[in-house]
Amino acid sequence: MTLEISGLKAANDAFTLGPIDLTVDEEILSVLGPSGCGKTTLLSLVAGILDADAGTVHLNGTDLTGLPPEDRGTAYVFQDGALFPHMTVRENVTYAADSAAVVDELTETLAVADLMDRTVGTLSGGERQRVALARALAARPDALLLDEPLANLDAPIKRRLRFELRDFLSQLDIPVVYVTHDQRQATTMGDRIAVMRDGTVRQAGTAEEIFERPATRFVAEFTGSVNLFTADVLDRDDDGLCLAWGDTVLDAPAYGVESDTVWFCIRPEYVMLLREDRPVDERDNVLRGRIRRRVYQGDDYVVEFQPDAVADPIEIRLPTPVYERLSLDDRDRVRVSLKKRAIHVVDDAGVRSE
Amino acid sequence: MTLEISGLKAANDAFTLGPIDLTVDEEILSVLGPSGCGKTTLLSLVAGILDADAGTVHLNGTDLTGLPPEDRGTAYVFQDGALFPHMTVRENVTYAADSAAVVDELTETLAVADLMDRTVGTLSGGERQRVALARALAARPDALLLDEPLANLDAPIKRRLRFELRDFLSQLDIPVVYVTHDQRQATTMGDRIAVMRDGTVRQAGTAEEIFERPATRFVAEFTGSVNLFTADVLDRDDDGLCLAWGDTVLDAPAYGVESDTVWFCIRPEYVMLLREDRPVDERDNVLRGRIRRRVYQGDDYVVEFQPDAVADPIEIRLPTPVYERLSLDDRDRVRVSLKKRAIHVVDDAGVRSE
Amino acid sequence: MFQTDSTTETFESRTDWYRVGLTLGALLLLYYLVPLASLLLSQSPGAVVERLGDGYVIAATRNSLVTATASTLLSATFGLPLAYWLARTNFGGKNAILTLVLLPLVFPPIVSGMLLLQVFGPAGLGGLLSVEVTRSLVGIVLAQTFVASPFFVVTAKAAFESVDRRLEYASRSLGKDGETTFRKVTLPLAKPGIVAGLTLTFARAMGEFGATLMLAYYPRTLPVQIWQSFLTDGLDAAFPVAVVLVGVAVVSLLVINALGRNPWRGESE
Amino acid sequence: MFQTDSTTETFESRTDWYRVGLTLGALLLLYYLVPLASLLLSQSPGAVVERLGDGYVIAATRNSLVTATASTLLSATFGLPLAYWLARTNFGGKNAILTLVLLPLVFPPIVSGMLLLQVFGPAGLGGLLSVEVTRSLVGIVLAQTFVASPFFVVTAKAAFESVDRRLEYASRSLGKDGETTFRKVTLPLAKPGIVAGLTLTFARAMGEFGATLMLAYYPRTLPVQIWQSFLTDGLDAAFPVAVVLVGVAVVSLLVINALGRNPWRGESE
Repeated sequence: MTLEISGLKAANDAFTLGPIDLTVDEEILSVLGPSGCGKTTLLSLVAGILDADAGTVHLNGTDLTGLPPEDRGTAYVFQDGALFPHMTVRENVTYAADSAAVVDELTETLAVADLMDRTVGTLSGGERQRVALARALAARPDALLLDEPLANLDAPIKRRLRFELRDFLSQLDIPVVYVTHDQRQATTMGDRIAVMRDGTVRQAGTAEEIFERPATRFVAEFTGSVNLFTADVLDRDDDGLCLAWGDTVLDAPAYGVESDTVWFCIRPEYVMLLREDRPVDERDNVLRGRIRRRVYQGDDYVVEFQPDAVADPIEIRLPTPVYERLSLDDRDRVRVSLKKRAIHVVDDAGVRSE
Repeated sequence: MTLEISGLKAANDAFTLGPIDLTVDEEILSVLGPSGCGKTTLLSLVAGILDADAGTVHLNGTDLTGLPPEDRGTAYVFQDGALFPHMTVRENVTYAADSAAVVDELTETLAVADLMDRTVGTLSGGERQRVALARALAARPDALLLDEPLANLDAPIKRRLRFELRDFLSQLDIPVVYVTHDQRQATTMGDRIAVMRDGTVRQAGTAEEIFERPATRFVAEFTGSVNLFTADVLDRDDDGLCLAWGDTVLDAPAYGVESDTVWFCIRPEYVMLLREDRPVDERDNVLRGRIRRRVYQGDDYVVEFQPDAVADPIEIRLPTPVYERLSLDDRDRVRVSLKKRAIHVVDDAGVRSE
Repeated sequence: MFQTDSTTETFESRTDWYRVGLTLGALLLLYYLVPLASLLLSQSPGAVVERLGDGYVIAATRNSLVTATASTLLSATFGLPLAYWLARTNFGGKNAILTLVLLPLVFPPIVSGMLLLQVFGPAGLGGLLSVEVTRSLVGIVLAQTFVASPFFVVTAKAAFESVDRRLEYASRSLGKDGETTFRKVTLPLAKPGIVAGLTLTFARAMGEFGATLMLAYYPRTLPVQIWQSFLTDGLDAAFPVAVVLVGVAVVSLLVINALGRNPWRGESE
Repeated sequence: MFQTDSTTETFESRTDWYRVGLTLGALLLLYYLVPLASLLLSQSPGAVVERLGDGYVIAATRNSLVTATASTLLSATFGLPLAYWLARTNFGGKNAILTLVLLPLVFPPIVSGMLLLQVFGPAGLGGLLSVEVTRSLVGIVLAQTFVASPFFVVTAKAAFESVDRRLEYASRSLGKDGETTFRKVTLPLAKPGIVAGLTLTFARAMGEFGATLMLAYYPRTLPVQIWQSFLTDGLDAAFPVAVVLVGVAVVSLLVINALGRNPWRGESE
């Protein structure tokens, strides 16, 4: 089964979406983007809740254009579940089911069998989402659309459900579109990720591709590559670029970059803080500088490093045990390595498109 | 200046808060808890928006009980800023200011000087929050109450503002109460953290205390200690406990534990995956087992490890570069070390209180 | 920041302001309350009960109940689709149509009656179709429907608007068509507001006087009978009939309250 | 999941259902529209203008404008604090008080007039205080205020409820007392709804007939004059007066629309 979105466009006074082209096979596609980027509008267009101005949506070869929502076979799970408040859990789940066996199987799998006679108001956030999912799947949809299903849940439940949901959804043999603004959820849930901004898809690919080789500055920033700098190209060969950054020179991997000024980024967890005793290999882009700020975040430390040679500070993330082992609180002068293969240069197309 | 909350209680049909005792000096206290735990109710009681049933709030020695909100000197910053929509930014900020100089200084510091003639509707989420903060401080409050000020912002802005806000708030010489459900924000912003659940404070202390030595199972789970297990005490001496966990035996630090069965936890970033070539020191609680699941989260990997000797799986968090260096995808049998000092045993009081 | 003096001052002025406001509000409530109380107190129950059995009171009550029920059913039948459409459409001319619905609400009923008389009376459609409108229950129903049905449309529209649209979308994305969704999701959820709208409409129809007076003075409904009794025998004769009418109004409001969802009361409750 | 046949079938049935609903709604709209159109079409503008200059029309218009303005101002003065209190209180007896406010709305105006006559007439407070209520503008104002002021209270209450309470809390936590907060935050934000409430109240007061008829037949207001003209000279004499009255109703609704915030219209817009 395949969901094919081609040239999809919609506009109202305030906002223009598209054109959007996406193909979702029997997999989970995460759609990641900030609030107002058009994620929910995209789902609504696919589900037939909104009408597109142009473009088509095909599901298993059938053109859905003009079909009302009930004839599309696309089940939509809303952020808070949108359970019918005047029905019990059982009535919600059986609402669209064609056989009792399906209901029994789904409620068993999603662990909501014990809740069947409860009213909707008494459910917790996590239970609500599982019931909503059971209800959606009871209609035997040909595609499943999920709109931030975990957004309103508390951290521990969110963490647990994220993994459970991933296992469950990846067993379904239908296209699943999972919309979220949360980088972690997008990565955990999605076989592939599409990053949206201002109504268009800026990059689509596997999580690794997007996080390690963001196509645009926006994608880099939104996926947590907070160290994003501009530098001049001194020299280029097949093997890589030589960048002049402030008063220092960096080796970076070669990309199809032609301009003389480039943007490059490095994720904060890839910046290496070098131990005092470790010999320095200057080819590893070693910078000297001082620590400007250390912030404990519970599971890790964020260290702001000010290189001597450059005005821009670099953010470094260290897991708590690593930080403790480094005893950074005893010193403020450190050396840092920006390994060549950890540096990503945003190519010209990515810069122009913004 | 000091904000003292003593024995504060309030109840309505659905919810009981308190008794709560907290003292906030010229510092930032983060109040961390899941939705519905009473965080916002607590702020409302301090601000005089709600009336307490019992207990007192003192600010600089003045008893605030019975005073209307306008006479308390406690400025309240709401989640979305609650800016007056019929006023410009300038009118909002000068609304309660007693001098133009204060307004100029604050708008300069908070970088909203350029927005002064804009209407509220045109502001972005981050601008809105800075204006709300400027407006609150223009009233020269004796205490500042912030209710999830960053909750509605997108990830990159949230990350940036978190550090900026921290620097700004810690310069104020007044008590600041910062309410959030987000573990990271609580840790970054707060000099101290109070963890709430079901209307009461379950633990208060520095971030390190709370994250590394959670007092209850709830605090452990809510702050991300997802590896939470029960074990039997085999032996105890001054130096530590010897725990029987499944078919294995663990060394754990000594606490004031008297029961024969205990709960212990270890944060996923403290679990050490051992390299193949590393010699095994059995005193480091080494477990053998296999990897059940590997999930890429963008900035790190979550690995689910199934020890041979125990039924409970253990969650391990590895920064992406570490994960890559370990080449876990080539093998599924690994050894793991739960270092003694990384294990935290929840004492009896913490278990009984839940 | 606090000086005891200024704090006290603030308290004082706040108290003054509160007191004036509460006094004004209480006076208005008193103004609503006193006439009602006077009705209940001035009538000896015996006298009321005695009159209740009179043939003309029974006839008027029957006429009122029959016509008000018919008007309410007509309002529901024609008003429900209109209310739903108004609640859900984004059509540009919506405001013009809503104004048209509100017109009979702010229209003087007597003018409404005149207009209806012209359109449906002997000189208009009634004459054309040979239906006697001016001296029949049909005329009363026409007058009541014109005056009372906007209450239903406005209230039902608010009830439909309070139904989360996403519940309808959810139902349809589960494969249920618009009609099923309306019957099984929208209507049950809007029911309290719709019942309240029916109650208001019924009460308004029961009390309709101005338009009925113009269009169909006879057969007499309760308000017309009150007027007639007042003209012939004065206030004392009119009061027992009024008690019946007031009883209906109060029962209507009690039903609305019992349903716990008064559409006039806003979402915050 | 899709078979072409069943899809078509669903479409057909949906279309039927839509068509029936839209037809019913359109008929109701037509029922509101036709009388209004007939008024505008049946009168030759010349005849209307000619009558407009007559002394009794001018007198009635003046009486109506003076009394309706006075009633609206009274409703605002007494109703504003009540509306605010109702919007903000959690007082347990709130529902009872709200029912009391709604009572005059569903009350037949003719009964209201009777009750007011008893309380304020020669046999009641009027006689006691030697104020002539039954043949004076005072009586008209009393009748109009009783009937029309609930519109103001209900609408202003909805307007106050639409003002985010957190904005008031924010203002007070900035050190501004309740009165300042009300003047600078609540009132400006509620203004559109309050103006709409004033408009509705004014329109209702202009059109008041039943209660005025009972309490103060003279000096005549426009609705009473319409009735009088109808009784003496028939429909044709009453129509020009009606045109004046309808003009006021339409202008009122236009003002509401221009303010863009019709309290009857719900939050979704």
